[in-house]
Amino acid sequence: MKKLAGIVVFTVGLILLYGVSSLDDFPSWGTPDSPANKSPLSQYFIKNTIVDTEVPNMVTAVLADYRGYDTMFETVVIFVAGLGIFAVVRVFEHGGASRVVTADTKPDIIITNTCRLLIPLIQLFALYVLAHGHSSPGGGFQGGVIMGASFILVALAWDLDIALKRFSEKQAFICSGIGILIYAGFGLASVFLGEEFLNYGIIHKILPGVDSPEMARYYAMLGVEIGVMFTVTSIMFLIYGLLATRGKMTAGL
Amino acid sequence: MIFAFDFIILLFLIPVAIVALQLKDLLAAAMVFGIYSFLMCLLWAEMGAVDVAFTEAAVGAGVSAVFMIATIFNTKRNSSD
Amino acid sequence: MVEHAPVLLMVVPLLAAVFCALLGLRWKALCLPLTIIGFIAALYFSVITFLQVSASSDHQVIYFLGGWNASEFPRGVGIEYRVDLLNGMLLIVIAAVALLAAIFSKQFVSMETPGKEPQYYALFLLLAVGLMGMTITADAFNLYVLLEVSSLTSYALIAMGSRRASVAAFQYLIMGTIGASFYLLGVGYLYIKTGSLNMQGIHDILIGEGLLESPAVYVAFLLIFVGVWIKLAFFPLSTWLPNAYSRAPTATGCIIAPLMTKVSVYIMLRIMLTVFGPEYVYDELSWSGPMVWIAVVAIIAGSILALGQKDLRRMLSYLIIAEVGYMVGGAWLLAPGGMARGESLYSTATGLVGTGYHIISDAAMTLCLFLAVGAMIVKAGSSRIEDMKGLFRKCPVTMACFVVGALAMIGVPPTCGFFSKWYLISGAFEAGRWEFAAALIISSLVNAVLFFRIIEFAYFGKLPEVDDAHGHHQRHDEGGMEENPPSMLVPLVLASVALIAIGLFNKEIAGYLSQFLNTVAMGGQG
Amino acid sequence: MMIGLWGMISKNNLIKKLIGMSIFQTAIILFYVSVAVKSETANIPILPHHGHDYSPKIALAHAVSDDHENGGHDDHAGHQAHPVGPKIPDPDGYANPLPHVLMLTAIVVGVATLGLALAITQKIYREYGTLEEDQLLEKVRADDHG
Repeated sequence: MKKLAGIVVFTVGLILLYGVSSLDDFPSWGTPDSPANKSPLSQYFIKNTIVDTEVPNMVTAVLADYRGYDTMFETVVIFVAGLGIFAVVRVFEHGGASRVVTADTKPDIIITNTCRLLIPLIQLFALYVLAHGHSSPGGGFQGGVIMGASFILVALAWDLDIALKRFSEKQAFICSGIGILIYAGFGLASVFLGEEFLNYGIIHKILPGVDSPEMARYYAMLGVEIGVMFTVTSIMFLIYGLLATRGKMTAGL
Repeated sequence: MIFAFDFIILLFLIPVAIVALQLKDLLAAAMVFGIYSFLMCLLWAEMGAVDVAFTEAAVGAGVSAVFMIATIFNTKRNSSD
Repeated sequence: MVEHAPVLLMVVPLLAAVFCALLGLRWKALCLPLTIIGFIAALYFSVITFLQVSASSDHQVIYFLGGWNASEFPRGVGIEYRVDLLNGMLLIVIAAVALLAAIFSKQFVSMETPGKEPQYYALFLLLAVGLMGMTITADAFNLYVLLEVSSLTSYALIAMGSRRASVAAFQYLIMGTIGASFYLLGVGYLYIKTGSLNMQGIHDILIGEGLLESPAVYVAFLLIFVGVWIKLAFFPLSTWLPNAYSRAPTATGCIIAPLMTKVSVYIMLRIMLTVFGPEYVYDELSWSGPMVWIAVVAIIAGSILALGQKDLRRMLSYLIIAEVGYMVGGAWLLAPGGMARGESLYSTATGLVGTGYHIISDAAMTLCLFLAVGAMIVKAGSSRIEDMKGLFRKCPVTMACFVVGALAMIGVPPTCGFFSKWYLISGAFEAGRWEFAAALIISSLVNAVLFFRIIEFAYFGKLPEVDDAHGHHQRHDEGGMEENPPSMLVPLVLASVALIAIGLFNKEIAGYLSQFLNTVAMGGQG
Repeated sequence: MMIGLWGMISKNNLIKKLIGMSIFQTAIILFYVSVAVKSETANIPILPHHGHDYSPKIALAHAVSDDHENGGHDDHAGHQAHPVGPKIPDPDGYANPLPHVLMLTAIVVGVATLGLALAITQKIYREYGTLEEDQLLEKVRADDHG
């Protein structure tokens, strides 16, 4: 088996090297003249994001607007992971034959107090990452992961039960669903207003205080990112809870 | 965007990846995998992909290491290879 | 609303899935109706889409998500949907198969995965959403995302099953991730050479800039195809499939087995015809010789391995591997150099018509057989072939449907299996590939042996005196009938009717398919 | 990349396989990111902040005129790395944003796959009590026959 694996890996490596080997065919590292960088697509994105969407961070704009449909399914992937992990490991019987793993030490005072100090800051930072994702790196996904991590930190410093009291399993599910509904809702809103799915520009007709399609795109992207954040936050926490307790959702790490 | 710098990080990456796979102690392997993710994130940030690096820092070095450790905690810590 | 049908057919089941997961927390009984409503809506919209496609002049409907249409912006700025005659039909098939499997699953879900019905149905819906999205999208990266949606759901759905299912699911996950990663890597190579992610855009650049001889494009082709072959369980890469399919919960098997491999075959066709184009695939590469041989080996190996199986579902899984061999072989039948000689795809590609036809009919056949086997397992209490004794007397309708499915698999005239094999075999003759035709015929014979053995067991075998496994199960006397509940019978009967219907309408379907190939041959402008 | 693939195929322990899988995926992401690099000239793909003097309408006019003369930037690449005010960004001055977007999605997909795989691993451990593939396969085989 190991030899076979070695042969397979070696062959694949050779094929990959063959692909990049010939110098006149494969663009060299970091050149701005490679077909990918010279293509009208990439140039269009760099030149026009600010015109089309008023968002200085091109990555956010491309992510949430031009290729917003990908991002919607990216959120769905996260949702699927949450549902799937729940479906695979969640057990409902209480007690039972299997060994219950518990962290038998009491919450340490230094750790809990540090966390008390840190967690509000982390959550604030998560919100900042979300809201400022339009003009600096960040966005709904990163914000969501950081937010989820703050809940995980609660569970690590104290106990999962305490974390669950603040953000229960059911609430996590509901939040994750709401996230996708927000995203798809923006898409459907533009369908009902007579444009293509996820064509946010048209939303300026119903958003108060927004008069141009560009600003509508700007705000719709923010809305969509909030949806992503809802889903990611709750699913990250849910996955942690399920993995750390073997699906019992009580006690554990 | 400085080739030499990228190259140095890349040189670090390869042994770290091998070590992450060869360690018999899974917990240590997970930690080394966290280091790998962090180096990768550094590399990307240096290459100008700040958003990707940010995500990797949050996801690879943070959350997925936590998931892995949670699983290892609930299963077995040592591995045969 | 009508012009949004291509996207609504995805979004409505997606919303149904979310509501299923949310409302299911409170009211579990709502899940199944929600699922069925979602699939009926998807079916409705896919029929509308198909009608639009067949009514339009160039036989395709293009939908630009986010309104980034190709007339004002460079192609590929946004994500694009492209529905043509083949995938229009496939969408209807997916929605219909999913609907029938959902109705069928009513009995099993509460039995096999107690307490997790909402999650189950939500994943079920999302699996169908992922598959429909893979079929409809015209963007190479969007295809990857949707591929992962459908594979993650199927890993989870399989792993929900019994204890062995989790091992099978893990193997499937590793193989599936390798496949998807290869695909992603291949798309990366293509992107670096062409700078586009839109399938038609990549094709135009490949042809327009004469990149067909580039080694990077060759490597991209290789990587994408190995990735897709892992996904569609083409013979040497198919070790994960029998375990995963036969260990999955019954209802899961009923949706994954008919759809997963067929959609992957379609993806292969799409990449061959749209991304690289027939000029590259058939003329530039001269793979057609070895590929058909591998397909022959796949067919023979699948059939022989199926002969050795004692478990009914495992046997069907091996047959799927053989069927995949049919389709891949059919797709590669075209002799190299045909394009250069100026033959149009339309006149020479009976093999391709056969492949397209077989995707549709095989989805229906596999659905029918898996549903029937699921129903039989309930009655017999196990999935071993010996335990099927006397089932004809117990549940004649189920068995009648099973016989129809078996006949289709063997390829007996009024059913669809005959016509798709007919096109495949005549394609093989046209291309002068006798070995492929021979393999098809041998495999049909093997199928005949396999299924008649089961039918014989079920028809002539005596019921065992002592009921095994289910002590609580009331035993009637020898001639007593114990038919399955209507929630199982209705989809089963519909599926077998569909088998015959697809067979009877063979002229129309083949006509659509050659129309589709005609569009491809003209370059699919749009 | 090959290290990851090797780990995935040849390692015995299931968690090791998953680490290999993650390494493989990050390596692919590295490939995409390196596609986007423009070594000499490029900045991160975020436009500098602009004040109120920015007007999209002017930019739009520029965009229309700019579209007709593509490829004309080669000579003075790098000079416009920091455009100020109502100026169309120079394509050579910024890294290609598209691969970055794709890779954000790929990372997310990767972590979702990892989570699900770990869940399945836990289930396997619960059922069979081992994570070594050879022992696992033996137990599965014993199940099949017994």
